[in-house]
Amino acid sequence: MVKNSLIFIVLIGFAVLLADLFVGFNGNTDLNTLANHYAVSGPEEVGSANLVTAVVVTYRGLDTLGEVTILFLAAAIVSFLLKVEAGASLNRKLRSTSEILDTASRILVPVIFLFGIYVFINGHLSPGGGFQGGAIIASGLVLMLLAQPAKEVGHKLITLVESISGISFVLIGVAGVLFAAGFLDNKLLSLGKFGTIFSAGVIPIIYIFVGLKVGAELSGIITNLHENQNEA
Amino acid sequence: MVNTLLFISAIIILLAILLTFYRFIKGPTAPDRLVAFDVMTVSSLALIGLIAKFSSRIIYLDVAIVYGLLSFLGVIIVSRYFERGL
Amino acid sequence: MGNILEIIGAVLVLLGSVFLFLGALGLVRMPDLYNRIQAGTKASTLGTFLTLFGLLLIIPEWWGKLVLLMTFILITNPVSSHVLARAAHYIKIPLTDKTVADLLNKEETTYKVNEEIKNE
Amino acid sequence: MKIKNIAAIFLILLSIWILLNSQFQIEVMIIGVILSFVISIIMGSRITVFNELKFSFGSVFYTIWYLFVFLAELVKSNLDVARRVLTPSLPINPGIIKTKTVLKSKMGRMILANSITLTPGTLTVDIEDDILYIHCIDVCCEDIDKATAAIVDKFEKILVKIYG
Repeated sequence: MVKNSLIFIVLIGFAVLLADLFVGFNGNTDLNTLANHYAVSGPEEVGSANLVTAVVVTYRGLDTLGEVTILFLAAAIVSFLLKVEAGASLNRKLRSTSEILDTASRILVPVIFLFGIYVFINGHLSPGGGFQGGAIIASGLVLMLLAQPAKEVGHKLITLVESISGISFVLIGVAGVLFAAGFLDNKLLSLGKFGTIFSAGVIPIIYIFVGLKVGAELSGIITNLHENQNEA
Repeated sequence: MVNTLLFISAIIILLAILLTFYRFIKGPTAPDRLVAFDVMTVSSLALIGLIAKFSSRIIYLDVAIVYGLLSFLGVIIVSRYFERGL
Repeated sequence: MGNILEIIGAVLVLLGSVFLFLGALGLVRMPDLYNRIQAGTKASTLGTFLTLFGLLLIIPEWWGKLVLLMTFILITNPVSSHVLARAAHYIKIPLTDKTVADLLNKEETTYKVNEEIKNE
Repeated sequence: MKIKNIAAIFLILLSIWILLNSQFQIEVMIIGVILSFVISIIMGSRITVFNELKFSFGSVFYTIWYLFVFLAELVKSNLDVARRVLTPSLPINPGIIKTKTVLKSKMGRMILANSITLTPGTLTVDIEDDILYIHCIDVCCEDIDKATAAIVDKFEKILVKIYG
């Protein structure tokens, strides 16, 4: 009884806290000068329907390159620390998966991959983008490993995708120096019609590479962690 | 008329989520909490749909899809952890 | 015509939310884990399904994503509750005292060595 | 044999792409076709569940018929649970029982198990080859044949025509 009333008190406390936040919230409707600049001139200069994407890929494109590099370093360090000897496979005793989960995962994994790709291809039109799409692709890989723990995942394919997309990202940036106004410049391709899938210059292409790279890096981390859970 | 009905439904769903929260805190075992979490997230999907209607933005449905995907994965990961299948 | 559809949709949404509420009530009232899973899964599946279907009638332009979401819930929700029930039975979460039969033999489903999984 | 599998995955992915975008511009379609093709080629060797599918006029008809049966059972099951939850004395009589299925294909068994989970008072706890262990809120009979007749048969007789 004491426990029940305690639970109720905690619940009511939560409600009071959240209600206070809710009542006290009045959204800041005026933009400051910087935000105003992006909001007004962003669509014309960049041609992206999603302003956040315009800031992330064009105005702050170098930062994105840095973030991808940090993620790459993290993946490289994880795979360095958790190095598996060649030929050593899993020697844990696992409970087998139920047949239903196995079948369901086989149907769902390609669907999740497709959805991840949808998220980063439409990064300049709708919420999401390279990082989110990459994370969704990696979660599809998690489902695959959950259903079939003993399956081998191709490290070579992951590394290949990762390197190619990283190099292409930098090459597009360099092409911006050669053929347009500067490194990672957006006007390398024409801006296209606002709001369609082929618009916003090179943003979709950069986001495809960012998404593939992030997905490959996270998948690499997950497979490395998975293969190193040997029973001591 | 329509909006009033939708608003009432949103409040009922909120009450339902509050009830599942009770089970979530009380337990008594970890799988009980996991069931509560599962029901809570699936109810939130309906709530996200209603919020998308209120603010008439279809992009919230993308959020709902990702949320449903993550809750499905979360429940399966934790259950596989319980039965030592991870 | 559109107006009637909207009202039917709103009533469906309301019905769905009532089912969600009943499911949550079942989650609180049922005596053991397995009965809670039963009440929770069925009610949350149908409740969310009806709510999204009602929205589909109110805003027909959103059909694509709503249909996708409904199919997704119909496939994943029973799978996740099955996996959870299987795990719970394996780690011997007790059934309620009212239980009349338990024919699932626990000794049959012991650990399987990975080699067996590999030769699928 | 293999082409049928890849074609099925391709069609499913393409229809999901159309549902996601819900617009029929030519560029979107081209991207969708390319993407679905690449994914279905890459994943085709892993996913073999569609090999057992039978494409025919009859299977389409039975799929629609199955959906109707299933939705009716879903509504019935919710009313049943609601009645039990709202009764103050909580009339339940739970237990785990065995049933048997004749379905051979993995896909058919998954749909059967999911349908059982979503219908009145039953929840699939475990599956071993053709034995399904089912948790019932209201145990009707502990005998395996009677339980099969009560729970499994109404779905199985339709599914057997689609998946064999």
